[in-house]
Amino acid sequence: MIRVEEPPFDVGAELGAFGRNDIAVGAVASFVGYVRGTEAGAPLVALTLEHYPGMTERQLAAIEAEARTRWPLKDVLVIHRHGRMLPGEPIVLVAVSSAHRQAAFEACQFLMDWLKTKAPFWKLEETAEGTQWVDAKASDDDAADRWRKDAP
Amino acid sequence: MIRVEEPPFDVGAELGAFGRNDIAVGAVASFVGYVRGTEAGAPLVALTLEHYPGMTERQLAAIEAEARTRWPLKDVLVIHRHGRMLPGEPIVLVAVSSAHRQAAFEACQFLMDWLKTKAPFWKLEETAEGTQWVDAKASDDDAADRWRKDAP
Amino acid sequence: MKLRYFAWLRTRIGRGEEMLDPPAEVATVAALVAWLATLGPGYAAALAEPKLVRVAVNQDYVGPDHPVRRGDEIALFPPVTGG
Amino acid sequence: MKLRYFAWLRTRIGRGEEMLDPPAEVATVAALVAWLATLGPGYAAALAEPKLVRVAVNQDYVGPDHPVRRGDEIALFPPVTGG
Repeated sequence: MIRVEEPPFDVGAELGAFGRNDIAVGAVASFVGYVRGTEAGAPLVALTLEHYPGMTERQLAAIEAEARTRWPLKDVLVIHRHGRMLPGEPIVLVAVSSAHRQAAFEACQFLMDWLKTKAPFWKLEETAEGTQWVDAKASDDDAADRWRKDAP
Repeated sequence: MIRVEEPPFDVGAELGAFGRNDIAVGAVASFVGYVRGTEAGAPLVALTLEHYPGMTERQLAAIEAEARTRWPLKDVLVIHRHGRMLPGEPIVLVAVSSAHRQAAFEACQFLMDWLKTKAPFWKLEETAEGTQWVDAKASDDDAADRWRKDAP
Repeated sequence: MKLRYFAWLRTRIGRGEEMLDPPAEVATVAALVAWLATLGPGYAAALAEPKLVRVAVNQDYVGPDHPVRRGDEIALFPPVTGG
Repeated sequence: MKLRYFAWLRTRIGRGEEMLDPPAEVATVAALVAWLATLGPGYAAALAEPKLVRVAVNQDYVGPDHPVRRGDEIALFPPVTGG
């Protein structure tokens, strides 16, 4: 399931319920990204996530579909917030269930890596000095490139 | 923190609270292992985890310490149950927090892989046909071997 | 066609979306970006480094040679930074 | 020395722990395992495949050449299957 929404979500409630409907689930891997209190040493006042409504959901659904072709997954949950959020609040949650742990781990990491480079979100940081758009990281491209299936 | 205990734990409560005490946490990766309802096609009645009290805690603490030398981690939580448990119940939880996602993901996977091959737990499966000790998997050894630091 | 701008492309151009009717010879993404850069100083600043500009046509990522047509929704934005 | 057995080693040997006093020439883990295998049919069955037997001395994994001493806590068990 893909959810793109503005209000903070309840990490414990989401992860406590995830994957519990299927007795064949042996493994749940999850990731939660939080707003850090400092960026490059300066205290962060807030983080605002802009996104491209419509394309966001479309890209996230495509990323989930791709993960399901690569690993035998049971449930997939992606929650990504947009709008303004404060330090300590969750930004994104990805959870994956499978019969076995390796599939769950790999798919969870794949979903995060692809989401970071394909889902149309942009971070705007707000500090005492003002606001600044966050630059894309080369390390995120590298992480996503690990999952490329090159033709032989 | 290492916890070796018998009663079921509350996955939502554990993961909802984890890493929330530190505003420098940007990433939480976690894994939960559950008792599956079938093993090799046969319905599972229960799973009993035997362990070596004392050595278990010692090995898990050593595994956490090793992870902390390899990645810049904030919190680490390992909960591993022993005793008899029913399908759908959680067996093990590993959660790792860090400033960034790559460290959290890798450390979480490392902890599970090493735990699978070093922590003295043994699974006894109970089906309608009786009980049977679970054999160790070569794939678990392979997974753990990925993290070996061979001398150059 | 409908143009949409996000993040610092939006703030430099000064609007989030607009309807535009480029000349007929503007038939590809690359040509569209080049034409947009001539529309004013905000556009020129936003599009000064074309390699930092990502383009989606009808909500799918496309490359510079992709055709653009009347009726398309075309979005320009910097490399994404979500998650 | 104190011996401890786990999982199917325990069920085959028929007890979880015992105090034993092996002869003085039993000075290593390998020698101890060989000597234990002579104590009875349960021991022999449990230790029939020494490569399936893991050994911890004082709660640390050790290899076959590790010394064993009076006062040690020595545990024998199959490859672990937790998690």
